Amino acid sequence: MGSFSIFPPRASAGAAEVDALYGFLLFVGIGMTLLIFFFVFVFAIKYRRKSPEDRPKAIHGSIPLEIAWSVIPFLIMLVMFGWGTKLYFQNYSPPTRDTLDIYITGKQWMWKIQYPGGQREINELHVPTGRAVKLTLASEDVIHSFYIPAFRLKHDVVPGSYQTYWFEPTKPGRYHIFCAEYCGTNHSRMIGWVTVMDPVRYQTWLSGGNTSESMAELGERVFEQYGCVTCHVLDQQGRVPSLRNVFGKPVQLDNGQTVLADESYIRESILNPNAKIVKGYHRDIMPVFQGQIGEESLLQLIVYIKSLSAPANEVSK
Amino acid sequence: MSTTLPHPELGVQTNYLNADYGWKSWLFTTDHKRIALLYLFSITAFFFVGGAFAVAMRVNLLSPNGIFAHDTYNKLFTMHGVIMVFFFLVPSIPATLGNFLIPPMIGARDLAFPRINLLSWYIYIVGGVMALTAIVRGGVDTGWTFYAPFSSTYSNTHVILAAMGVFVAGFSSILTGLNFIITIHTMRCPGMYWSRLPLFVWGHYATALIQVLATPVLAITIFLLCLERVLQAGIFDPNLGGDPVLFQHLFWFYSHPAVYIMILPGMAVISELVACFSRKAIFGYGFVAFSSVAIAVLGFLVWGHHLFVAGQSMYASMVFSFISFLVAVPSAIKVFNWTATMYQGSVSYDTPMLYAFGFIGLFTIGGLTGLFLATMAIDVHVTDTYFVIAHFHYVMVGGMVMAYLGGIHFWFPKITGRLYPEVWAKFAALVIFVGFNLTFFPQFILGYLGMPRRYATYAEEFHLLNVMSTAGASILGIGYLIPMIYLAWAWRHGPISPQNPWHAKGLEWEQSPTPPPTFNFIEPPVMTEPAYNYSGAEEEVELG
Amino acid sequence: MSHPAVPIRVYVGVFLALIALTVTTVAVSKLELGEYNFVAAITIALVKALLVVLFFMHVKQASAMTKLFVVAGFFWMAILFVFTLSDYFSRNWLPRGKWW
Amino acid sequence: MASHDLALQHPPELKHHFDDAGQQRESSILGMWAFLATEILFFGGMFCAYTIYRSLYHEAFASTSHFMNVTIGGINTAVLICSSLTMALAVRAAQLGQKKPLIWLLILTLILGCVFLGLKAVEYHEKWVDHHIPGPGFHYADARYAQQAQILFYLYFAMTGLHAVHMIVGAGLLITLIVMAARNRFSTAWYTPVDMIGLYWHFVDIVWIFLFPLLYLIGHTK
Repeated sequence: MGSFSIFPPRASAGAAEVDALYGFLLFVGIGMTLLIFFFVFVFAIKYRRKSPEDRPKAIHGSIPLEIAWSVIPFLIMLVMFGWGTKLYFQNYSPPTRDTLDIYITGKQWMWKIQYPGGQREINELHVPTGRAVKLTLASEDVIHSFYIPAFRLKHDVVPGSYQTYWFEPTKPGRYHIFCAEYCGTNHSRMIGWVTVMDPVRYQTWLSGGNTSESMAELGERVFEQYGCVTCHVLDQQGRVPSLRNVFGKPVQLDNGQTVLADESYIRESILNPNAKIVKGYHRDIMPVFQGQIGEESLLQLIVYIKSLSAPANEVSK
Repeated sequence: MSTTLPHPELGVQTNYLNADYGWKSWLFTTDHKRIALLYLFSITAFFFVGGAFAVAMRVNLLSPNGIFAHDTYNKLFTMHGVIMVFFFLVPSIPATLGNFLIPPMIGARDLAFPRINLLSWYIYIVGGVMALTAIVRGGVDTGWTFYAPFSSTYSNTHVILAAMGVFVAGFSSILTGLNFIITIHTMRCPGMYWSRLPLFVWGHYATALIQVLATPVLAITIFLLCLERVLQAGIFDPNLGGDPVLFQHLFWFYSHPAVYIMILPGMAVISELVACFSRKAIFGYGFVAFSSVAIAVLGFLVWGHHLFVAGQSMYASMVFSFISFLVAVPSAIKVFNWTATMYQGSVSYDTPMLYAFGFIGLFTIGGLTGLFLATMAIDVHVTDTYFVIAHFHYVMVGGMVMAYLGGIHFWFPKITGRLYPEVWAKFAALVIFVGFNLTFFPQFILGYLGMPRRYATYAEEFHLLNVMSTAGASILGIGYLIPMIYLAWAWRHGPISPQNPWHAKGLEWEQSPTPPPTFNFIEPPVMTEPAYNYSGAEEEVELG
Repeated sequence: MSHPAVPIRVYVGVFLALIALTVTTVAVSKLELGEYNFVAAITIALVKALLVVLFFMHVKQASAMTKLFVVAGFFWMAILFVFTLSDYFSRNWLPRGKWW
Repeated sequence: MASHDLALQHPPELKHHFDDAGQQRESSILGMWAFLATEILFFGGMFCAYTIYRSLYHEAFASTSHFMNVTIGGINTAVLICSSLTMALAVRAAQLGQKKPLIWLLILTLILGCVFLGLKAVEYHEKWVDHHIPGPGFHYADARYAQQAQILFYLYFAMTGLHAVHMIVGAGLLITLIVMAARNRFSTAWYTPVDMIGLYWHFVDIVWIFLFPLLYLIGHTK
């Protein structure tokens, strides 16, 4: 062990911001603790019992004091609330464009990681510096939590839905991945490493892997395998909505609502197509795929649908 | 205790302990004081069972690679949590000290429903036996939170038996709370206005509100979970269309308010101790009393802060975060008022007051680290790490157990009619304080460094802090054994206590004999002065 | 009870109202009202429950404390509903505007 | 109970620790309401789960209404309302000290309760025959909604099942009351058990008042 620190490695811009907030909280917390300890000590010593007959006069309270020590802490806490909320929304709302999307599937007890280029890894995540990386998290069984202390980020990986968060790595190195939500026998072995590399070395690393097909190409195969292609003929509006240029766009539903076509929406529309019907189309045309497609194939399928909307920049290699 | 007061030989008087003999007189008693003792002994037993699991856990964590098999460790922390939360912390102060003291404090002869009181103890024992049976038959490994779908589908341990034990024990808690509420409403003696209630009673009133209103939701949640485990119909299983986050909502609707079930009675005890050992009326009585109720009510509105990273809506998280800060205000009010109570007082350093000092210090740290967890961006990093473990042990063990021990020492003469050895007691209080901090302070650092909770093995860099923590735990363990020994000794052989060894205010000391007779009072009690009238003022000014 | 006995006709009147409301709720459920079917069903059920609480359970004549207990039970159930549902209904909201 | 050292001469039904009958009655009634508040939250948790799944799986839930026996459900609602009336009248009879009407009204209430449970059993049997019991044997005609309908049936059985358990407990309590009344245990001065069990019975009725539209009448919205 090298030098001892109360901070884990700080490898992203967001981590520095969280640490700054933590520093503020520590300052306030230690300050308050010292204040209370000081008064307890001073009162305990100064007003210690001098004779068993002591009968000190009663003091029943002071409204101004009560108001002061309610309102002042509350105002300080408002700062904590505002600052913490801002950072929280920031870390959990990925930028809408130009992110490096990586797909993570948790299962007892490993992390399966897929890159858009088709590379796959187990318990190892490689990311470049200087680029917004967006993780899409899925689980095959129980709830896990994908935790990277160096980025000060985690999110539960909830089966049946996608969760996302994002970060921009700044410092090359190898950092821990932990599963932070108890998931059974080998919970504490459901760990891995995230390797942050500079962009040039990252490109070299990407090309080093033996990948035959990209995620989108794999997804296209799934698309054919499940017979999606028979109805969803590309570039053709028929009984079913076209899939081109859907991803990332708002979609009008038949109940008047508008939703954003993100990963969660596509997922729901595949597994449970009647949940949200696009305006102008009929329900009950598409079969239900709940329980039919594995999480990894589903992710590939979604990347394929994504690739139908993204102009070139999404497909690396 | 430095008391050399001449004491009347109360031992020959009839009191609740010698009014009747034989095991039947205990197991079929309806006397709230005897039921309190039944609870005291059973809770102590569970405390040491839960403590034994904690010791085993700390031993395992001496080495980064662990010592026990992973499954064993998973069962250890689950059973530690289940036993400590549901069978020690929730009933601890209310069912023992509360049960014993609320009637004499408000001038009543018993609780409103004595038979229901006894029933609640039997229910508690049935629940406890079910949980222990689950342990003996191989244990349970879901964590005390029983999160679905792991608990409902994937775990192959005795989930149903353990969960039903919790379900059953919940009804014991409900009945205790119900009894307190009705007793406090209807059984106060002449002159015992709400504005004169001891803060101990106010704290228990707030606790009882939570017990009555939150526990049924836990019961139904566990019921749905067990049914799901039998039927596999999918109500919490996403593969079948269910939503696991719903389980967390329902679970925390009880379990967050439940942490206030665990801390409010501790605060209630501390208010009594600080007033008595400072010989002062509590500073800001109205604020302290009202803050208990405010904590109880606001405590119901914050459960979502356990779900900041669980897939809850970010907007809902924002609301829950805000209210979580709000609930910190009444807690802070209490700490400030206790501190201010000592101002210009006459502070003595008897053992109960040492525990009160410990409580104020450790609860301050526990409460302030709660703000870290209410701050969403920090919570994302430290939730489900040792930071959370340290935080709630500072509140539950540093707060509640300190208050419990302080209360046990304070009312030991009342309960047993005898005095405990003061030197040993002070020594034990010191050992517990040191051991506690050494155990749990390193865990704050571990948490921010990123060590997740419920890990049987851990990364090499966390080794040093874990060893420190285990060292502290061994000191803490010894610290808890010392009071066991000298209190058991003093129960039989301690010097006879006068009626009011602390010169404390309150009906239970001033108008009820020590130890009390079966119906608490010889003459019907009357409250003739405000609470905590330590200055002996004839006419009291309007309270703040 | 500290209050005088309630005349039988009050009980019978409440009973008839309850039966009438039951028939109404079944009838209304046959109509096509969209989302309002649910609203109607819940409203009728609330009215029925209120009738039972006020008259059969004598809360109308009960002490203020009893009324407070009744209201508390329903109020806490409302807390459970409002906060849990607020999560479900806002889960798909998109973050509005930029936070950074 | 050590009652020998008690100076006060209490009437037989007044417990030793109460000052007077008024205090005792007030405690009992308030205690019953506190208990009912816990019952509200007990069922409330399930109603909350129901509301969420209904909003998520609106159509699947609606599709199950074809398999709900509205006739039996409706009759059972009427039966329970009748039993509430007889219970309310029984409390009134107790209050006025009319022993015979009290006993007969209690018996009538008990019979109506048993009718309800009998019809409930018929319904459960229908579900069994239709393979609508959640679990491995569950089968649903409309494959699109099979999983989601199973959640509804899960909630159906959990809610009506717990309600039925409350009815059975209530029936047991009624029998106790009938026996007590027959043994002249009640008087105009003391009939608290009748009053309290009445409250319980009405509460169980209220639960059903909500269960009926929520479980049986959801089909025709769209």
